[in-house]
Amino acid sequence: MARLSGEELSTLQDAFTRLLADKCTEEQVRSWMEDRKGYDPTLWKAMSEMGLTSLLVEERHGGAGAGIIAVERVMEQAGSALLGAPLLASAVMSVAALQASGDEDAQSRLLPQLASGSLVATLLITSPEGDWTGKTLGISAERRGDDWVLSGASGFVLHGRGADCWIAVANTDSGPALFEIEPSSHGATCLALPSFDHTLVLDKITLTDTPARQIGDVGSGWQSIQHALDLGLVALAGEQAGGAQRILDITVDYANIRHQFGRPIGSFQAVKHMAADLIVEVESAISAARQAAEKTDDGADDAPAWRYLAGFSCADAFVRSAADAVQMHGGIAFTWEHVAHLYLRRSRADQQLLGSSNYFREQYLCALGG
Amino acid sequence: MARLSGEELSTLQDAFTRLLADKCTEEQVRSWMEDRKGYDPTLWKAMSEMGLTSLLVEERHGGAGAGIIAVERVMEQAGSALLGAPLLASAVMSVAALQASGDEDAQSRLLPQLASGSLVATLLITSPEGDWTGKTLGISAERRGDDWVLSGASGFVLHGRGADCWIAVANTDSGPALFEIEPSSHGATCLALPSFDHTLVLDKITLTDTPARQIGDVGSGWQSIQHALDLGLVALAGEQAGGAQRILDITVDYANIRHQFGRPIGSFQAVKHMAADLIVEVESAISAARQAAEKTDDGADDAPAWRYLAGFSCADAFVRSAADAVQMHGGIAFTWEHVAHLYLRRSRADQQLLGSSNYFREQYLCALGG
Amino acid sequence: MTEQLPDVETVRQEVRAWLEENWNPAWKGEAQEGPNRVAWLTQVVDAGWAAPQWPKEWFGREFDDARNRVVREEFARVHAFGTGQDRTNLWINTLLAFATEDLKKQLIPGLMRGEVEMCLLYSEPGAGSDLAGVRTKAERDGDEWVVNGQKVWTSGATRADYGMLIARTNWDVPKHRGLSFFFLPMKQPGIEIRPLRQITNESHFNEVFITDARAPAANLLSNEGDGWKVLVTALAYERSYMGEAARGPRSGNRVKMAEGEDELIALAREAGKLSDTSIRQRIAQVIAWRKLNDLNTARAKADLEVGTSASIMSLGKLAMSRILHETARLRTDLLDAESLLEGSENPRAEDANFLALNAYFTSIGGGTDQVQRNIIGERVLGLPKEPEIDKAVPFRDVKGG
Amino acid sequence: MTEQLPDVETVRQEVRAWLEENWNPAWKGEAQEGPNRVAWLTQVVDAGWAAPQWPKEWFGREFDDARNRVVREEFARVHAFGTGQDRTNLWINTLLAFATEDLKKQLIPGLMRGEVEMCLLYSEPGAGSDLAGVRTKAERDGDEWVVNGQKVWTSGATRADYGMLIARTNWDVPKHRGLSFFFLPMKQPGIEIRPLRQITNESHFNEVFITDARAPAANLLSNEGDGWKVLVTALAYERSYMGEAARGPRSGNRVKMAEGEDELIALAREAGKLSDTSIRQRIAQVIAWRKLNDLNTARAKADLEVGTSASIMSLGKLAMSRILHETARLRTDLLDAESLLEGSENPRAEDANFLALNAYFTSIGGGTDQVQRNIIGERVLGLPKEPEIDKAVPFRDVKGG
Repeated sequence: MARLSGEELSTLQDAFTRLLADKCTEEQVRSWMEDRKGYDPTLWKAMSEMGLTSLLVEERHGGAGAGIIAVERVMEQAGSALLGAPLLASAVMSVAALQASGDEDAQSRLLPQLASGSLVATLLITSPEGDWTGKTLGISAERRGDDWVLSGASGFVLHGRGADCWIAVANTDSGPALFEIEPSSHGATCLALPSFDHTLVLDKITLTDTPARQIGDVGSGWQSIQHALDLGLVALAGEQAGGAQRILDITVDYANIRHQFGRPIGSFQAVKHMAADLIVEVESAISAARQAAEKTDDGADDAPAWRYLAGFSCADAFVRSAADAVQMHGGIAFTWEHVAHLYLRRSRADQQLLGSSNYFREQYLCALGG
Repeated sequence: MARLSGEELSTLQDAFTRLLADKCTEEQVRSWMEDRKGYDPTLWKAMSEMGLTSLLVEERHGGAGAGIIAVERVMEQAGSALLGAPLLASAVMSVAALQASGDEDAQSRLLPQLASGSLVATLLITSPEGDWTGKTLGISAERRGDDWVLSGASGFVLHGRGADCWIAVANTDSGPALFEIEPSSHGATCLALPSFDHTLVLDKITLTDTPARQIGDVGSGWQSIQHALDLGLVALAGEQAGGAQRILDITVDYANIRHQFGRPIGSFQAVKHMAADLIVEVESAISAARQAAEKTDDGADDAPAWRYLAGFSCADAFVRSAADAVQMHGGIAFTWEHVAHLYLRRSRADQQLLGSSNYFREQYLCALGG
Repeated sequence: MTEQLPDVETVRQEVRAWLEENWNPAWKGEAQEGPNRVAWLTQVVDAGWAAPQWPKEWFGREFDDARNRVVREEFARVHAFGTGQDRTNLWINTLLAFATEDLKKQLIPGLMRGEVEMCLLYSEPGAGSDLAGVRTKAERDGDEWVVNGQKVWTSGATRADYGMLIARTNWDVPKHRGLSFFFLPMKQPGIEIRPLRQITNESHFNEVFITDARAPAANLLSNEGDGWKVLVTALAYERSYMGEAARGPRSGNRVKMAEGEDELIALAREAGKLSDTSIRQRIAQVIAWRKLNDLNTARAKADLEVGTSASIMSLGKLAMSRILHETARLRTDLLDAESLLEGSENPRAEDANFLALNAYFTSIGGGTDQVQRNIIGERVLGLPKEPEIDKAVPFRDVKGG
Repeated sequence: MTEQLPDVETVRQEVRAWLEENWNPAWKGEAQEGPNRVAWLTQVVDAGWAAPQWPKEWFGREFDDARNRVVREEFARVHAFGTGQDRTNLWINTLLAFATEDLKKQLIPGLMRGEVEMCLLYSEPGAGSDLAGVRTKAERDGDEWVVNGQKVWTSGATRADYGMLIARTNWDVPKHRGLSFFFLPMKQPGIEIRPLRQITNESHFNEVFITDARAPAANLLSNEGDGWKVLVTALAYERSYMGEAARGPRSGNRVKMAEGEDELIALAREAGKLSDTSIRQRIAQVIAWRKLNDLNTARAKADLEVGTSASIMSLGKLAMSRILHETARLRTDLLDAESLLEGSENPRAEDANFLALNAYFTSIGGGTDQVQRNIIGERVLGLPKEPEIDKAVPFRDVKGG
């Protein structure tokens, strides 16, 4: 892997910022909210052309091989703009699962398409109850001659309805294994879940004797998923840090211009001190997300601890920033038309998306030997 | 029991307030801190003459029979003035233990003296580790013919060194029983404990084959202690509520006169809003302590829940008020000479004296069926 | 006034007998609206039970506190509504304090009978925490006032016959001194009402756009320029009546609870987290806050009745804000991934998410927590006010936005 | 200046060789005081390692950042002290920025060699958060200034040869404009030093009573009336040097910890509470805050080195305040009744209680959390300042107390 230089990263970020300012405005985000699509394919295409979908993919499969450090930075910007595109689901987590599977055939077949953005994939990880620990898988696989069929259900699938390829972890007699499913296959149905964050595309997928193609070694399926969750958590932390920073910026801007009692409200200590406390959280979130990315990229022994730390610190910082932002705005942020609740909804969703803050705090303490 | 009328209670409180203003000033409290005595016998005598030591004792034993409601109110004032006298140990908890013991003989012998304040008693409840649940008693009793001898140790004994009579709960072959011990008896030693709250007189008492007089029924000793703990908790809650209110008053007064940046510091929202949050805690503590007293006096089914609620709410309100008071005063409260840390020390002690806030929160939830 | 009042027991017998004869328990859900509401209220008014403490002129009996309480008790015993308007009718109390005799005669009967509906026209987009900074303008034109401006957070605007309006009539004096208070007729062409979509995706409130709307000169309360005084009184009435009207869950979902058990305990049990000490500590704490707030309020009311101060009355809203926000956090933490969802098929998630958003109704609406802390600090604790830079400046020169 | 600098590797070899020859590892505890301190510092100064970035006039080598860092690295490698004075010597940097040539020549050599001791005379009983409100007065009398007033929170006052003093020299201008900054000789009759007993029952600080003490006119830094400017610069030096010097437990007690394990985890295990999820969540959180604060500080320093802004540097003190207070609470909760005690026989309680009190050293000392939030809000986030009512008023008329 070749980390991007600071300069390359800046260039990429600048380009992405310009793209988001053009194609991921609040108005556009709201229109995707209404139709519950989460994003616009033309934006996705532009992102792909910019190389954003290829960051994690190795150069030999047509990717940039830039690794998780670059992904984390890019996700900060995605979070900042409330982007709902399947960057996390497809370009991060699906790619990571395939990489960890060690399945050369699947990799050369799928990674180039994922890198170019021409294929959108997503992972079926948890049973409909929502559990990212692997303890309860919702899908079982059964051999039928040389082939496999899958049955069961998976919940909280990111962009299930829009994906061209589903990658599921399913129980076999020899332990969990990965499977590739075509969404149009026999017995496969996709039900839209009513997500509280309307920019978040979540589905429940049900399979009944659905044919699937096995990936990697049978029995090691969960390790691949765990790798995807590890990188996904770092990417999500970046999204949270970026979202937290943006909603704080929005609030500080408002506190500078909104006048009450003849003064900008930001001159009142009640508002100013809330903002001061928030920037501690926001800067900490940025530190946590970037540290988790670096440690993960290094393959450091203590990388899991740093990921758990990012897992709850970034989630909590985003929720608190968005929640306090509503309070600091006052009545105007109690309206649907104001952007603050979009950040609040996203932050609440992100706090649960791959596991809860309380869960990650517990894992963190375990990782520290406690 | 005859509850005091509102007017009687007011008269008593006014008299106590005047007494405290005269004989329990900060200067006097500090002198008792230095010699670790906690109080002045002349103050105790005056309190006794005022009837404060007799409130809980039935009229037939020479008391006022005013009950725990009056005790709670009086303790508010004691807490307000950082009084270190053995009101809680002797006039509340020892009296309550004797009352619950059902031992007519011990009652007629001891209660009149406790009511008049001529005798100071204290309870030996916990092993040296500090445990108010009765799970581990530190003292064992053994029959020697018709007599009993006690051996073992008890920690965190309030006013052990100054008491004329120790009442211990000890294990017997038939379960816990109460015993009366003369401090000068064979094998009894009293070691002063270095309490963090220098106004708090705490001792560790060790007994070796010490003769003792049994009280009440063998086997029901812990029930008597539990009753003492129940009433003690209500009284302590009163002390905490009163202490919290006083340190908030002191802080508000200071915020009105201390100027920085050409303004009284209380005009800054940072200080004003801390005070506003504190008065919610302080008023809640007063409500909690008084409610616990009334429900206990009523013998209501839900009295335990209300006592637990008071147990943590009053403790936490006092600690938070005292802790924030230091912060709101700034540098001056970082000096030994300023009174704020005396309240902070007392509040931290009170928070652990009969069980911790976390313990009472847990008990509260259990009492609610959770 | 000099007549002898009937003794308390006689009052009790009379009102009890009257209720037995006239009240139909089937109507008890109609306190806010319903087909029998106006007819029933008319009966109550005519019988002199609607506001027993008021003079006969306003359908009262000139009762004292004790007798008045007996009437309330008897009504409450059978779940009847319509009495106690002397304590709860914001509109009439405001009229009685500040309106001309004509306006009182014109409006009070209909208000008491529920025939006349009202709304509040206070807040503006630019005047939220700072109500004295309103920019809606009223200008005298002969026997009328012409009103232009925009109000927000008005509930019941579409049904209302009148709105209690605070508007600026003088721009050349400091902000508190240039305000006037009106009963503005709402059914007229100059009033345009648009529903406001809330953060919770509901519409309980409206924006009201006022363009050359007209109010008769007689609908001015007190004098021109005295509007702030009228508003402060009306707000105090409102706060003392309202108590805490925080909404609970909206899903209608009921978890299985043991007798008297708290819903949070039941939810934790359902989620399999009742043995988690971290959750247990938080549930105990938030239930405690709720109980303590109830106790504080009860103590404040008791103090009020014996005539001393009721400083802690004003703490309830701030306390409730913390309770609601923490309850929402706790419910969310009990749900984990389930909280990602919403809607009637996901009632627990619907409730947690709704409460998380609707908690701001209490922490922002009717004065933010921050403004509330100012009020408590200044009025309850007696701490000094901040320097007010716009207090002495002609409003024309005050920076807004 | 125009000389060619030696290359980095040459520098490394030179300093390493020099240290090997001269440094005695047994001296490493003497950085603050000790019998060999002055002799060693003198060697370091004479060899040009004390402040390599400074000009030769001040015993420097005119090194750039990279070479300077190499010197620091080599000193750190063998735990030697005495270099880096260009980055950490508050007194000299202040002199270099504002003193006359004479005063610099007089004091800098001794300061570098540790022969001259210093203290700070800033805070006053009436000027804590509001440092510009000091009332210590300096009046010109011929070639001297005569100083009267009281300072507080001065550490090292009894050893100090000079104190950096902020005093008022003009009462007829607004507060920030009437201040002047002096190097006040401390060894003179007009200086009375009394130890201040802290909340922790220790005495690390003093009150300094100044009565007709005298400072030579040459000891004025910058100009009369420029004191605020000098002070702000000196405070900025101080903050950027100090980092976080929060004290840990004082009992010396060490709980048994596994390799690399956090002390809180070990304490919880010892208390039998490591399986309590409520305790676990809190321990994880407070460790996280500590790690994040370290990361933030490292990120800020890295930003500084590449020349961009370092706004987050100023967040550390506020963050540390929360860490210390919560750590103390947590340690207390781990102990239950044991926390009622203190003293060396009860080391865990001693630590918990000491930390609970000493946390205020961070949350109050060097600017309260509240002042710190103002600074962060205004300087980092760019929020507007509050109206400052005493800013334009002659100080004579400002209300103090």
